[in-house]
Parts: sequence; structure tokens; C-alpha cells
Amino acid sequence: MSDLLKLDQVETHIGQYHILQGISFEVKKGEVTVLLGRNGAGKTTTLRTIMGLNPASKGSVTFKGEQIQALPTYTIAKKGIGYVPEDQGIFAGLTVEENMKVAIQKENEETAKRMDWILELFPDLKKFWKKPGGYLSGGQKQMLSIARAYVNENELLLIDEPSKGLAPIVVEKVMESILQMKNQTTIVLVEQNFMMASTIGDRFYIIDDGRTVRSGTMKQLKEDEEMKRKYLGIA
Amino acid sequence: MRLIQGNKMTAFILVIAAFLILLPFVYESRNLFILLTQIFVFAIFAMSYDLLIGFTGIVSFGHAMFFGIGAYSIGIFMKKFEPTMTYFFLAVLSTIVLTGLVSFIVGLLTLRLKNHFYAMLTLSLSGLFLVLAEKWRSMTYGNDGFTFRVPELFIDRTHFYWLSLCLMVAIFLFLKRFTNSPLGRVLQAIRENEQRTESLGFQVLHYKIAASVVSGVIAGIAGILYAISLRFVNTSVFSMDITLDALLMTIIGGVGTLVGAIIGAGLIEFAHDWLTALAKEHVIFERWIIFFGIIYILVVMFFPKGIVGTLSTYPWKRKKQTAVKSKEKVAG
Amino acid sequence: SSDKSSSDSKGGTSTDKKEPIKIGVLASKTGALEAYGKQTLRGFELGLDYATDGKREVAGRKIEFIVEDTETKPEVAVQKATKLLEEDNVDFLVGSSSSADTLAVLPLAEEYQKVMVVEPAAADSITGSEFNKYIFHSARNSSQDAVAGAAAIAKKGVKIATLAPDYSFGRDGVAAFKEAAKKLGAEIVKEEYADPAATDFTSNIQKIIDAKPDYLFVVWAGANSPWKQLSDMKVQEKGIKISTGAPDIAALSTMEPLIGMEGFTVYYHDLPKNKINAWLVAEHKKRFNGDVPDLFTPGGMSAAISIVEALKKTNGNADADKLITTMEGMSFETPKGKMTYRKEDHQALQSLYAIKLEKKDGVPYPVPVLIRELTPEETAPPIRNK
Amino acid sequence: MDLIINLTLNGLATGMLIFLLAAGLTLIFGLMDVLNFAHGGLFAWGAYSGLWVYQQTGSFIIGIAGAIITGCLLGIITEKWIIKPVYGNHVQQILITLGLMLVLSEMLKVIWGPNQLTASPPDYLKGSWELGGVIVIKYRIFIILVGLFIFAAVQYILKNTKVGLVVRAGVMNKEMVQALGINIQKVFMFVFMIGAGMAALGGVLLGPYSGVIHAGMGMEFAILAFIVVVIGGMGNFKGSVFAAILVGLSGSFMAYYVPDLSLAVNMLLMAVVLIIRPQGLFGAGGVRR
Amino acid sequence: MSTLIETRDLSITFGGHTAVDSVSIAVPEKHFKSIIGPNGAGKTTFFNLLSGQLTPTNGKIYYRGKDITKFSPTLRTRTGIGRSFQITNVFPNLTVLENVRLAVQSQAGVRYQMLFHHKKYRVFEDKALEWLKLVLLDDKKNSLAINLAHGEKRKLEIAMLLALETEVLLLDEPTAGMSLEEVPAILEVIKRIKKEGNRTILLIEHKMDMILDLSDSVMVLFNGGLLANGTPEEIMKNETVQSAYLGGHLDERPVEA
Ligand SMILES: Nc1ncnc2c1ncn2[C@@H]1O[C@H](COP(=O)(O)OP(=O)(O)OP(=O)(O)O)[C@@H](O)[C@H]1O
Ligand SMILES: Nc1ncnc2c1ncn2[C@@H]1O[C@H](COP(=O)(O)OP(=O)(O)OP(=O)(O)O)[C@@H](O)[C@H]1O
Ligand SMILES: [Mg+2]
Ligand SMILES: [Mg+2]
Repeated sequence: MSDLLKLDQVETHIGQYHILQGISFEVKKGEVTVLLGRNGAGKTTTLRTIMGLNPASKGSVTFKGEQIQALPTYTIAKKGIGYVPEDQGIFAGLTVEENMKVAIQKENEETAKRMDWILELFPDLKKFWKKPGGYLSGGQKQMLSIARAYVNENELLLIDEPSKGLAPIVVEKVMESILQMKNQTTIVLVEQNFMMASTIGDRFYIIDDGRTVRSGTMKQLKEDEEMKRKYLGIA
Repeated sequence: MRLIQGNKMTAFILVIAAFLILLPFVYESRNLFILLTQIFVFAIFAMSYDLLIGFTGIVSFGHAMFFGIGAYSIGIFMKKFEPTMTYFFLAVLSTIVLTGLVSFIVGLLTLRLKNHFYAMLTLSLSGLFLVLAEKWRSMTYGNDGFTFRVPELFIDRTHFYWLSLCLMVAIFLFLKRFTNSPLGRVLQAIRENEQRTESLGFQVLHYKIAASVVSGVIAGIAGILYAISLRFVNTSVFSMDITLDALLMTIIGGVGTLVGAIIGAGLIEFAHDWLTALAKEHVIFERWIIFFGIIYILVVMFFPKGIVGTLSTYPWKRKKQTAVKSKEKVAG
Repeated sequence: SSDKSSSDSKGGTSTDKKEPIKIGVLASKTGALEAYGKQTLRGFELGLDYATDGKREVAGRKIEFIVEDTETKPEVAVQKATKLLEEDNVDFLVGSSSSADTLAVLPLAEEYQKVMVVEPAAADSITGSEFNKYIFHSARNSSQDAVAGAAAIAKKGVKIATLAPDYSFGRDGVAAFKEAAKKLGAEIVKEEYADPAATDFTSNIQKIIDAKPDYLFVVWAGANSPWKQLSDMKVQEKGIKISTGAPDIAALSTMEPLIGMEGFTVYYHDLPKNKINAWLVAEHKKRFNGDVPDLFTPGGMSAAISIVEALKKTNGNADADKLITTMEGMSFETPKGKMTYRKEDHQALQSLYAIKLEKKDGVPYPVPVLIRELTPEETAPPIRNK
Repeated sequence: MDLIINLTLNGLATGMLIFLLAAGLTLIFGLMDVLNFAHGGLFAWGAYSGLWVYQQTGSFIIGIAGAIITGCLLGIITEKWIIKPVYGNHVQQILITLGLMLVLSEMLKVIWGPNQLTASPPDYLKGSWELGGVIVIKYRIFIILVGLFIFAAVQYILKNTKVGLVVRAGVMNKEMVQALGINIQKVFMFVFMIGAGMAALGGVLLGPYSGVIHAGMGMEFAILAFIVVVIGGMGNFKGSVFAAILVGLSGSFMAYYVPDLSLAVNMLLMAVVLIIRPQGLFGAGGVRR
Repeated sequence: MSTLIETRDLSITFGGHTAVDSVSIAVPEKHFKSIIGPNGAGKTTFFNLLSGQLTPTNGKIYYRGKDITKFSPTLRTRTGIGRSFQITNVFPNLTVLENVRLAVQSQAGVRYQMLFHHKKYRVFEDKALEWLKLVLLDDKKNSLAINLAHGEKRKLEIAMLLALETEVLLLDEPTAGMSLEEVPAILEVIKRIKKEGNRTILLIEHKMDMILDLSDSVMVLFNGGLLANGTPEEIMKNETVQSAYLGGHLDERPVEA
């Protein structure tokens, strides 16, 4: 399998702060790669750097063999990278429908089909279709955010803590949906819910202090008590 | 750390103030003193505005309202009665009462409104004051305005210079203390997140009204000084231009800094003086207003947080951040 | 402004020949009244040259003048006036374009005891409630305008409606007009005031039409004007004759719809037929590449002439008290004929002109054509400074 | 009756004119949330450049086109150099656009001189019809028609394309819109350009309405435009039309029936509307974060 | 134990949609109650009603037997109901320390003091710092809140609530987005407060293990209505809860926990 996405010694500054200090990892096509690490380790910043929202100051980000670290965000997104941000990024004043409309890149049958699938996945969205996004409950916002990323045909999805605020049953649904998409869409997942991460993840990277410090297959991680304790605080 | 800086700033201001107090003994360009007096007056006005925009996060387009009340109070008292200190104090008193009352009512009426709507409502209220001043001609002589005499004490412009200077420093110190008081801190919290301030147990409207009243009264005092310095008042004291002046001075200096308001007032008045002087020497400066406009644009480009705001965040905070973590580091 | 001489500013005795006489001129070089300010300034300079035969010298003393821009803002006017008085030690003030600017400066003339010649601000209060003895008003005031306006149309039995902007200028103008018109036996049937910034005058015009006057007298200043709507609403077709003061050339061009109207004017370059005006027109064209003098150019010139004439009489003595006694009642020749500073209130009595707007070939705007000159006696306003 | 019709017709026309002046601002201020104090400068430039082209070519239509092009160009330049760095920051917007306003209106004087200029409509729009006691001014009817057309056109675009949504979304969360693959900079520039073009259109139509144009006209009408946008309910086109007509009609009727308040009518109207409906006539209530 | 908070028929409707539907509960003093339910069930809205952010369309709220339905959020906080927010809600451009200091100041009742410098109240700052230490955020005390990572903001949110020292704590998903490593620490804090035994706590969470661990009782909201109310064990046995909320096709417990 080839690397769909590759980060090589990426460093990122925000203002005068040096946040990422050497992030390197590869994402294989068709896999779910999980980024782990404690609060403030730099997981979100890593995803934002890939999206070009906090451009890398050093190192390279390669997507499908092309360096994208210097491109503007919208170009990166257009290349087929979807993003579910940590804070959901709902347009509070727009209705659910309008939120989706803004997200849709191409209006075609494919999209329509995916839309049906999404509404089946999250029936709540259909219920609040004409309501402003700002009125949604925390979990519903999370669903909408995920839905917006699902609606386009993306080769790569960056998902930042999807399970946050979701009821267990919905978490399950999201996991299922990710597994369903796996063949067309590669996924980079930041997740604190270890159950979820370990169930659907194929490969993991641990980020600490802005550096990738460990990596391996999910199986290895599950078995490595030492590593789990040290970096993830799970005993 | 910010605070130490703040204290340094205060000390610096006091030194400058001392220098300015002594200045008339060694130097006597009355024109300069008139210019400086003007700066002090507008600095007071701009500081009062800063309390709203910089500390409480309220943008008002009607601040001229209070300025005008002050200016007309003194003018009418001096014209209709006697230009004596007694009436002067009565005028000051009535300014305080009127501006306090008006800002209280305006606050009650308007402060529940959100940003733009609030700004426009204040604009309309001050517009109504303008119309009132225009229409109440027996009192105000309409937009031609009227001149009046001032008490003995203020006739000498050097005296008046000192008075304005002292008042400016006093008001600066007062506002500094006010904004740093527990109450002032709550104002800043309101600026940041009104709803959260509420749920912390602070009665937001009370605070906003307090800020509005303090700001209104101080603006009224600035209006008094302004009218005395001109010995003339007309409807222009209620005009949008006056509000814009306060706005510009505050923003150029840097909102939420107080000193910025003073610096902004100084910068605008000096630039104005300088550019109009240039206009007499070079033809291209005949349209000096263009250069004035360009100054505004450049300030935004090079001092995005205003002059004081930008300078005070730039050179001091050179801290190299290395993702300070107290947790034990793990070797790769 | 480079001159830092700090010798006795009250000096200027006739023996002191070296000391130049300084005149501080306040005018709007920017702001709403920029055009007026510039006319005054041109006129003033021409006036100095005319009165001194180009030597800029009187009784052996050089005459210098320093121009300051009031920006049409009272606070700036005060600041600039103080600078002129304090720093430049001027002997005279001249100005300014706006009434508010001027009123704000008047007390300074008194405080510093310098003669101030007011030009072209027109408010009645300059020689009325705000008068002090240092003030000489070379420009005509609103009352004179009004008297002239009345003289042009008011007769026994004539019904007149007025339309004016709703602020001091308009209100004063109408008040004065009313007084003058009534004196001539006319009846004022309607007084309308409009928002000076209005875009729509329908209701005012409607009310005027309903009042069925013989004449509509309009007092107006400023760019935003009702002329177009007056013609659109066919006021003249309804038998209401419109009358107003003819403005400067730029504004005349907006009065196309009013061709044929009778009114008055302060000045138009081919109206007064006299030697000085001929000189003014010729010289103005020469200096300013063919431009003709405009509404307030002769005013600036008159102000300068009156100062020079006064100095000639005092033999170069710029002492204010001396000047005041000299100037009170003084007559002097101007492009608008002979003017006289009235002793009581220092208002310059002067001619105004009853005119008719006509289309003239080769001129892109309606031209005021003389009907008759209104003599200074005729236009003399009431004395109001007591 | 004639009186009422006269007042209504003229109030309506004035309202439509105000709408035309405010339409651009509805996009720029209402939708994009840019406190553009230079808006008056834009319509003054529209008025001057349009008049100039009209005089050069003799065609009013080409004049209007000229104004719109000038407005669009100015819009592009302004967006690129002045507005772009200050999106989302009202304080900076106030300062920088006031600076721009000074530059724009002084430049007018540099190019066309400080004097007012006469602007009259083309012959086919001159004059008026008199039907009984009702006076119908041709140019005013023209204004009403243009106003309706602009309203319909913009409403169509906002309803049938994503542009309006994208702009609103962009104002709420610029990063997210970009992360969804939209070049928001370009969209903003486009909308700003259209807004400036519409301002210029308003300006060029204003000239013949009052008969004169002058460099100060920008500031004079900008406040009116702001009033309309705010009481209409920020960025709501229907609201803007409604508010503009309300301003026009109340001006017209107040001046007739309560002349003493006519100076205060706009301010009173705004105060009353905002006290009764703090979110503007057509504004939505506040939305929870 | 006496009843501290009681709701009677509490309802709120948003334009036809009833988000909270006649919920009547009574929470005794020093009780720990958890609220669960599907997304959009009305949990946060219920909190909003208790804390005064929203006014009910129907029903009453009592605090120590006193009707507080009409109280403003401010008043409720002063009365003794403090809350944290699900969507992080802090003062973005103030430092972390100042964020908490404001809460401490409010707790101390220093509200309209405008003549003394706020530094006069040194204790406030010290106290604020203590709270920050408690939630493991003291190393970030001088950062602006806006620059915090998500999990850090959550901790700040909790610190601000704790600093208010209110009788009642409403915690809306306090640990959402907090890292695995730090959840136990926060849990520890909550447990300790519980153990101190002078607070009444209402907790909204989706983490079942946490709920089972902490709660004295659990209530389940479903479509705005009160579906069940009982001991954790009872709730876990409830069929509807199992199928509509928990699902259970995949193992919902962390593998190792
Ligand atoms: N705009 C910013 N300015 C300064 N520091 C920042 C900024 N954004 C993030 N940081 C800092 O960078 C570090 C990494 O943040 P990031 O959001 O990437 O963490 P994270 O791994 O996603 O944490 P969490 O699990 O809490 O979401 C944190 O210490 C944070 O305080
Ligand atoms: N202001 C409002 N206007 C309209 N509907 C609203 C409003 N606030 C909440 N709602 C609706 O009420 C329902 C309950 O929302 P609430 O936020 O209480 O859910 P929740 O139980 O906290 O869910 P979650 O677990 O996802 O946070 C939701 O369907 C939401 O869309
Ligand atoms: Mg994160
Ligand atoms: Mg919730």
C-alpha cells in the first residue's frame, strides 16, 4: 500500500509559539490512522497544519505525492481532504440545511446518495433541517460537523475527536460509518475515547510536546501496557 | 508582568506631566499651549470613550451627546447668567447631573441591545440632541452658536492650560484605578463574554450602566473644557464629527490602554497642525486631508492594535515558547 | 510664521517705518465652504494690490498677510486666530467664510484689541448680539440680503411664501425678509423650512402651492438645493414666481430650471459698472488664467481696500482705537461701488442688485442680468447691536 | 387625496433612492459585517465618474455603466488593500475606512475641483406629468423602477446561488469555510466589488435626482444608508427595501404634517424601531453560540 | 435529607419543539445525580432552565423550597447554583488566571468596588491559583484562554465553576475531549468534592463508567421527557435505556478499564 499522506519533520509556529516541533508520520491508503496524546500535545495543531490552517514553518506535508504544505486551505480541501474540526465549526446562524449546502462541493447524484445515507445515519439532522445550527444540542452539532465532511467525496478525512459529546449509541454509529467508508476513504483520527480508537484504528501515532514519539499498529499498542501507561495514562 | 509595565507607563506619564506643567515657565509659544490644551481636552474625551470601547467593549456612535451637554451647560450658564466661578461650578454641577442622568437613561434604554444596534441607537439619540440644540434657538442660537465670557481664572490661557493638564492627569489616574478595580475587571470580562459574566454572578447591566455613566460624566467635563477654551459653542459639539474624533483618537492610540487615548489625541492634533502648516509651504499639501487619511490607513497597517497597544505587546514579550510542560519528558 | 519678532505688538507708531503691518486672514481652504474661502482670498490679495498700486505698502510700512485655514470648524478657527494674534502679532484679522467660525473668533478681536474685518460671513449677530467695537463687517449681512430680496419683489398687496433651510441661516434670513417685505406692504402667506439635507421637498412645495402666493422667496445655501424639484413640480407654471439670491457661478449652473426668475445678487462680474470692477475683472482673468471673479471675490477685495484706506488715513498707525475712530463712518470705493462702515454697528452699507436670470449664448449657466441697483441706503439693515 | 398620492409617490421614490444608496451597504455591512465608513466615498465616486462619462459620451446609460465600472474597480482595490487585513475587526475597520473616506472624497476635489457640479437627467427622463393634482416626476418613476429591478436581481442571486450563504458562513467562521474548499477571499472580494458597484450606481442616480453633486455628498448620505441597513435588520435585503421606503415615506409625511419634527424624523424612526425591535425590522433574534 | 432543588412540571418549548417536557424531580442536599440521555434529549436545556439561561414556558423550580423560576442567571449563581458549559465558554482574551480570579471575586462578593486596585485582593489571586492547580492547569496560568488546547479549556471551565463554590454544581460533560490521562485526575477532583460532602452535584455525561462510579442516582431524559429516575443499577437494567441510548453492539467499556 502506498502512503496517501506523509508528514516529514513538520514544525509549526503559532505567533511566537513553537507548537509542533517535529511531526512525522505516514498514512496508508484505506487505513484508519489514530493520533493519540494528552491535552495540549499538538494533535489538533497537526490536523490544522495538514489543512493549511496553521501552515507548517518547516518540513513537508505530502498528499498523493504532492507537497501541499504551502497551499492555501481551500485548495487543500479541494484536493479531496475533508475536515471535522475539534470545535465543530458550525455556522450558527445558518440552518442545518444551509450548513450542508455550503459544504457540498458538487451537486450530483453521488452527493444525493451520500446525503440520504447521512440522514439515515443521523436522523436528528433531518428533524432539525430548517433550524439554525446554533440551536442544536452539543451532540447534534457534532453530528452536523461530521455530516458536512461526509457529504463530499473525499479521499482523506481528518476527524478531530468525533466521539466527544455523542451518546454511546451514536458513537457506535459513527464507528460503523467509518468502517463502512474505509474502502474509499482514508481516515486520520484524533480520539480520546480509547475504546473507539482501538476498535477502528489500524495504526497509531503518539504525539507528545509537539513531536511524534511512538508509532505502531493498533494491535501492538493494545498489548503494550508500558506504552499505554506512559503516554496515555491508561492502566 | 503586564501590570509592572502598566506602572512603568504611569510613572512615565507622570514624568511627562511634570514636564508639561513646568513648560510654560521656560517656553512661551502660546500657540503651542493652545494646541496642547486642545490635546488635553480631547484626551479626556477620548479616555472617556476608551472606557466604553476598550474596557467594556461597547461601541457608541453617540458619545458627542455628553460632550455637547457639557459644552452647552457652561455656555448657557455663562451667557445667561454671570461669568463667575459660582456659575461655573453650577454649570459643572448641572453637567454632571445631566450627563449622569442622560447616560443612565440611555444606558437603560440601549445597553440591552447588541453591538451595531446599540451603536446606531446611540447615534440616533445624539442626533436628537443635535436637533434639539438646533431648534431651541432661544437658548442655543441654533447652529450659528454664541460666544460667552468666562470667569477671570480661565481667561489667562496658561492658567487654563494648567487646569486642563491637571484634570487630564487626574482623570487618567482615576480611570486607571477605576479600570483596575474589581469593578473594572468585571467590565473587561463583559467585553470578552457577556453571558459568561452573567453566569459568574455579576449583574451585567449594572456594570454597563456604571461604565456608561462614568464615561458620560467625563465626556461632559471634556465638553465643558472645550467650550471654555473656545468661549463659543454651537451645534457642532453634538455632531458626528466629535464622536468620530474620540473614536479615532482612541483607536489610533490603542483601545483599552487609556494612555493610547492621550497619545492618539496628541498624534491627531499634532499631525493636523503639522499638515496644515505644510499646506502653506507645498502645493501638494493643499489637499492635506488626503495625507491625513493615509495616516489612518498606515496606522492600521503598521499598528494593528493602535500605537500603544502594538508597542506594548511587541518588544517585551520575546519569550521563546518551547511548549512548556511540567510533565516528565520521555526520551524517544 | 517664521517671524518671531516680539517687540511691542501694540506698537506700529507712524514713526516706526521698518515694522511691517500684518494682517491675518482666516478662510475656509478646506471643508464645506472651501470655494467661498478661495474666492475671498483671491479678492483680498487683489484688493491689497489695487489699494497700494501693487506696492503692498502704506505710509512707508510694508503690508504682509498670513492666511490660515479654518477648515470651516469653529475650534480650528479659534486656534488659528489665536496663533495669528499671539505668534504672528497681526494687526488685523480678516475672515471668515462661515458664520460659526467668525462668531467664535469675534471675542478674540476684543481680547487682543485688534480690528477684525469680517468677510464674507453674513450672520446678523456679527453686528448684532455678538458685536464688539473691534468688529467691522465689510460683507453684507443676512438682513441686507433680505432687504434686497424684498426690494426686488415686495410691493403692496403682493403675497409671498418663503422657503428656507431649517437652521440659523435660513431662519434669520426669513425673519429679516419678512420684516422688510412687510414694510413694503407685502403679505407673507406661508413660511416653509426644510431639512437642509433633504432629498425630497414635496411636502414643502405642496404646501407652498396650496398657499397660492404670487411669489416664492427662497433663502438657500449649500449644495443640496430645491431648484430641480421646484421646476419638476411646476411651481412656476402654477403662476408662482420664484425669487432668490443668485449664488456663485458653480451654484448658478444648478439654477437652469429657474431661468426667468427675478431676484437679487451680491455680485456678478459684469454687473457693477465702475473702474474698480473693470480692473478687478481684467486683473483676475490675467492672474488666474481667464477665470472671472465670483460672488465673494469683490468682498475679499473690499475688506483689503478698507484696511488700506484706513491705514492711509491714520498714516500707517495700526493702533486699534485710532483705527476704529477712523473707520467708523469711513467710506471707500470697492468693485461694488462705494461702501460705508455705519458708525453705530460697523456694518458696511453697500449696493446690492436686483436681477433677472437669463440664458446667455456661450455661457453654460443662467446669467444674472441687472434690473436695477439697490442703493446702500435702500438696503441698509436695522441696527441691532444695542 | 391628490396630496396623499403626491406625498406617497415622492416618499416612495425617495425611499427607493435611499435603498439604492443602501443596497451596496446591505451587502458590505449587513452581510459581510464590514463597518465601511468609506461607503459614502464610493457613491460619491460613482456620482462623479458617472456624470463625467455621461458628459463625455452624451449617453446617460453609458454614464451609469461607467459609474458601475468605477465602483467595481474601486471595490476591488479597496477590498484588496484596505479591507482584507481587517476582516472581523470592527475597531480597525472604523479607522481604516475613515482614512479611506478622507482620501476618496479629497481625491474628488483634486480631480473635479471643489465646486458642486450640476447633474441633470437625460431629456427623456426630464420633466413631469401632471394628472389632475398629481404630479408625477419622470425621473422619480425611473428611480422606483431601477430600485425594484436591483432588489429583484439581488434577491434572485441570494436565493438561487450559494453566494449569500457562503458569505454569511464566512463571516461566522472563515477558517471552516475554507476547510470546506471554498476560496472565501475570492467570494468576499466579489461581493465587496458588487457592493461597491451598487454604491456607485446609487451615486450616479442620485445626481440627477437632486440636480447637483458635491464632494461632501458621501458623508451626508452614508449615515442614511447605515440607518436603513440597521433598521432593516442587518443584511436582510427585504428589510433594507422596507426600511428605505419607511424612511422615505415618513420623511415625506412628517414634513407635511409635523414639520417641526422633520429634522429629527430619521433619528426618531431609528430610535423607535430599535427600542421596539432591537434586532431591526426583519432581523432574526439572537442565535446561541 | 431535605430537598435542595426541585422542579415541577418543568417544560420549555422552542417554536413547537418541546425540548424539556414536564420534568419533575427532587434532588436532596449533598446528593450526586447524573443525567443521561440521547443527543438532543434536553439535558443541556434542562441545565439552562436550572441555571436561568432559559425561562421555562411552564413549570416551576424551587431551591430550598423557594420559588426561583423568575430569577436571572446572576441571581441563581448568587443563590447557589453554579454551572459549567458544554460548549466551552470562557473569557477568550483574558489570562487563565484572570478567568478564574473573576470567579473567585464573584464568590467573595466583591462586585462594585471601584476605588481599590484589584491587586489589593491578593487572596483572590492565590485562591484562583489553587483552583488551577487542582485541575492541573497552573502551568498555563499566564496564557490567554483563547490559546488553550481544547482539553485545557475544559479544565479551565471546571476551575471557574469550582471557584464559585456554589452549593449546587451543574456539570455539563466536564470531561468531553479531555485526554485519557487526565480524566482520572478530574474525576478525582469531583470525587473529592463529593466526599467533602457539602455539595450537591448534577452531572451530564455520556461516559457510562464514570456515571456508574460516581452517582447516587441517575435520571434519563428522552425526547425532553423524564424516562427513568433511579439508582445506577436500576437504570442500567432498563431495557429502553439499553436500546435507545447505550446501544451495545460493540463493547462500550474501554478495553482495559
Ligand atoms: N493560537 C495559539 N496560540 C498559542 N498557543 C496555542 C495556540 N493554539 C494552541 N496552542 C498551544 O499549542 C499546544 C497544542 O495545542 P493543540 O490544540 O494542538 O493540542 P491537542 O493535542 O489537540 O490537545 P487537546 O487534546 O486538548 O485537544 C497547546 O499547549 C496549546 O496551548
Ligand atoms: N434555543 C433553541 N431553539 C430551538 N431549539 C433548541 C434551542 N435550544 C435547544 N434546542 C433543541 O432542544 C433539544 C435539546 O437540546 P439540548 O442541548 O438540551 O440537548 P442535550 O440533551 O444536551 O444533547 P447533547 O447530549 O447532544 O448535548 C435539541 O433538539 C435542540 O435542537
Ligand atoms: Mg485537540
Ligand atoms: Mg448537551
